[in-house]
Amino acid sequence: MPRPVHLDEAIATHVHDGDTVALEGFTHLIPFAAAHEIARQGRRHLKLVRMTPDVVYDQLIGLGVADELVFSYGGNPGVGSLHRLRDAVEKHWPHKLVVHEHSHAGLANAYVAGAGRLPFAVLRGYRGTDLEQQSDIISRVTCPFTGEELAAVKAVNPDVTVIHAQLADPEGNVMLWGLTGVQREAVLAADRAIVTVEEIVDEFPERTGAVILPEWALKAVSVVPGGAWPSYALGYSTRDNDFYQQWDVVSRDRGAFLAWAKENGLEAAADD
Amino acid sequence: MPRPVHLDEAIATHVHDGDTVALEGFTHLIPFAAAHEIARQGRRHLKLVRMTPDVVYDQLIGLGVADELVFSYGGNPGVGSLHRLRDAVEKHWPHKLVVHEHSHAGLANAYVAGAGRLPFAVLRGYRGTDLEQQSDIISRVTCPFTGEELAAVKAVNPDVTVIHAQLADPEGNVMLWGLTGVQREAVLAADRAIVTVEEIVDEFPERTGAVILPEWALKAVSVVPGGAWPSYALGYSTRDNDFYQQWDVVSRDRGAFLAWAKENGLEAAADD
Amino acid sequence: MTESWNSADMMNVAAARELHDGDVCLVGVGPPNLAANLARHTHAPGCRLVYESGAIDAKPRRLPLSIGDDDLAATATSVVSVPEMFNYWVGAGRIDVGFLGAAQIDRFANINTTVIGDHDNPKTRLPGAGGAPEIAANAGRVIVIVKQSLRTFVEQVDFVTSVGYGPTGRERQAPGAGPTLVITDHGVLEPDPATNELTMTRLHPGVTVEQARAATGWDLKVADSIQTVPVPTDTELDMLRRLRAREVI
Amino acid sequence: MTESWNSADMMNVAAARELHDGDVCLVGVGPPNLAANLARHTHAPGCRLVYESGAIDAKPRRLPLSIGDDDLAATATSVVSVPEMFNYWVGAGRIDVGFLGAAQIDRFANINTTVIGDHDNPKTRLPGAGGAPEIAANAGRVIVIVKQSLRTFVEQVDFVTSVGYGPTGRERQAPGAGPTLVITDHGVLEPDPATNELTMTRLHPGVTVEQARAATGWDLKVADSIQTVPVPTDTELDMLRRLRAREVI
Repeated sequence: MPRPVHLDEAIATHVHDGDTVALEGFTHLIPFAAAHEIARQGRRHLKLVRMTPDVVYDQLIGLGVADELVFSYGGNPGVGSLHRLRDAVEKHWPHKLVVHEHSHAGLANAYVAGAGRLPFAVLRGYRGTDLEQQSDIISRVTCPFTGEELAAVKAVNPDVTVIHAQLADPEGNVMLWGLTGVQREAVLAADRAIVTVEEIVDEFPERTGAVILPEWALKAVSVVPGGAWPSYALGYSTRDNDFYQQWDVVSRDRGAFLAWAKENGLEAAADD
Repeated sequence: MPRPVHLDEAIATHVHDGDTVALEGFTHLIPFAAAHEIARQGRRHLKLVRMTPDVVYDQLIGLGVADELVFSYGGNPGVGSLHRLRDAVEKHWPHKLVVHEHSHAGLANAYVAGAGRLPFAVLRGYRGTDLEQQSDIISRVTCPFTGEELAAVKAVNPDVTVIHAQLADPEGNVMLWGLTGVQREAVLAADRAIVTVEEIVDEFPERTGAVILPEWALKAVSVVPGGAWPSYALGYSTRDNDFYQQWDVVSRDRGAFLAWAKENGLEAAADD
Repeated sequence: MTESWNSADMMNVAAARELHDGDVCLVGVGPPNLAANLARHTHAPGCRLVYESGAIDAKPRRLPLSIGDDDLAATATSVVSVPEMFNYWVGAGRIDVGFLGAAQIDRFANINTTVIGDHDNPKTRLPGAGGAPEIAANAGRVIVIVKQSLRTFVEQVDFVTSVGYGPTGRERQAPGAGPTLVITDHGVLEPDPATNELTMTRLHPGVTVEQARAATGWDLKVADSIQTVPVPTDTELDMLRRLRAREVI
Repeated sequence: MTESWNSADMMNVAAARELHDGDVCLVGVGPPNLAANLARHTHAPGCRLVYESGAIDAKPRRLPLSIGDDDLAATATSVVSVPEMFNYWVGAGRIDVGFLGAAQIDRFANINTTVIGDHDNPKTRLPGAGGAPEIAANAGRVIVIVKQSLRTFVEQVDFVTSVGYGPTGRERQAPGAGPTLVITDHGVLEPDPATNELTMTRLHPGVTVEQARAATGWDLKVADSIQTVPVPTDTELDMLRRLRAREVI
């Protein structure tokens, strides 16, 4: 089913205004090229989900793509703040961003529940934190055997999940390895999954720790070499740490950010 | 910590009368050699846990090792009945065996909860079945977000889990691949884990789908080539289908079974 | 020349025919294994075989002897753990067709594979649930393959291991459609659209309604316009025999 | 010859010294990363570094730039998914020592990394929870590394992201022991055994009690017999600089 399609076609077909969209990749294999295509096509009012918003969502938020954000850690890893995220939350620029904050364990388990099509997941956490005040996504359940009270998180089921992977095979099966984060769950929790890959090979190599997703669990596969830049794809590229450092400068200032967007053909939207 | 020890020492140190013991390996990598050592050392009153009791537990049950059995499918795969299991349940020979029957999904999730040190797990299943009458291990919970009622299973946390794997490295880390079943969860749910391996290698090869368990999560590693016979270790051996067929004949008859046990140095215990 | 065949062949062939190209099919031991592989090697080369042992898209080169056959892992697109298989694939409703067997089945397709007799003092201890309860609940549709006899087709099952349509046919609460077909050595039964009562809708060639009734422990409902299942083709029979001989195909 | 050092060096060295050989240590970005790798390359070569990105027993050859550094997966004994990391390793209590940072911390070691100001209209939106709430709850012991100032050591945190000992020091309900040490650029604080109130038990060389009090937003409790932390050794300082320079070690 997912014979390679161009990325613009994959995004146009599967990502719609107002969708809940997860672009996953925990510190590795972050689908930047797909994110840029979503911005380029002018999608609006997205509810973005991602454990670590990272620079990729800082860009989308600054570009006005998102109305809401579900996340668990919103920093520029190893650098500092995400200035576009902060500007949207603190000063509502380019418009207000509503945030839903999980812990890593909480959001990871929300995807786990989503992948299993269960309405919630149970974990040992959150207890006594103010995060529990978000009662629409975090609650408690009582163990029917021991009476112990535990945390419950509401399942996350994105309309669309996008990930970047190293390989696809000619049938459209996909393989990723290295730090594979929560991608398996994010893909299986979604209604529609799109994967960009570095390349297509006849046969997958042996790779300890690899995740393989069968083509029938995916909607589209696009070949986008370097699609994770400035993050990295193990075996193909290394993280462009300079870009992450420079982003701190570019993103601090609205004008510099807008200039960056224009230069890269990612027009920041007039706010609506 | 788990520098290779002889199997007899591993079993003597870690498996005690009355323990809850899980020998896992779903149709592959079944730890037969360790099971035989448990019988040889005369362990009694064990509560055995295993998704698929298979011939390995048929032997242990016939030898009088077990008082209770937690399981989800008790057949001789591809052949028929487990006659020693049936004799123990139906005729109390060599003594009564109390059985707790899960579905595969239920027992797998009971190990998942155990591995995460949670008291229970949630799944979509069991509803309307008579299996639900076992209210000490199967119950229901209500989703705090949607109100939906789901099945809950009580966690399984064995005192000891034993598995067979292909490889250990010099530090005692363990690697297994092929059908890896529920072994990761069974090991991590246990208080103490013992692993028999085919061999020790300096460095692990790349193997897609492999499970690697760090040495500090294990109590003992023993080198037992062929330790899964008559089941198999992918890359090392193939399943001895003839043995599984012959077992149907041997195990049908108490006398034939006792003769087999004696021949193999696995004295069936006088019942106590 | 038409090869000869028996009722077991017919049952397997009839089951295989119900698999469609592209179906994701959860395969168990025994007849389902034979039927699914027969389908894949005849009319449904694109059906996807999933084994509860963890193999997704297994393409066994010869008939697997058990669901743990080494050929399954070797030829699968992906091998996953058993918890992942049940949570993310079976439980999540990604299986289009699940095959089940039965030691007892009642008129509302409730299935017993646990005990004959009393649960705590059984006459016969059966293998137990396995993956069946969740397959019965969550597969898009369920095909039961079982020989029809007074021993298996009973008024009331001794124990409900897997739910069909519930005690009176109206209690099913599950994401999947339930047992939409029961394929026996006599023919095919389907739940009545209004009542979910299993109704004989097709007979295998040479089988009579009277024979089917005599092999059923309740007053068997028969469709007004009962069909006859087409005889096995030579292609089907030939492949069935090659699979049983465990030829590499 | 003794090398010169500053308060940040002292803080990292003091943190590193708290790791013991054999400890399973969950490492976060920033100072914890530096401290854990310093420990591993000095007195605790057998400590096991776990990164929440999925790397178990990572042995990075140079200081990782982030928890997603490619050297982590390449040198780890095992790489697991993020759900597995949190469910089977962190949540299950397999972590002996967790390091945490803080934007605000109160006298009962409750931690805020979410917002400064009102939650819905914050003055400063901070990065958020990350792995901290479950590390705080489930690690055997927690070491907080944070610079001591009126901005960070506050009478009341604006938001409780991770629980120390609760609002009055008596509300902790979690498997782990909680924050047993808070290591700052001024010295070390430990919860009072009776009340769980953070108590200054050690000062870094050259730091006075008055300086520590002036950097604390509540009436700081000081141990009767306050100790002085030994100055960094040349070995420690040398390794700290090599790690910061990202030398391959």
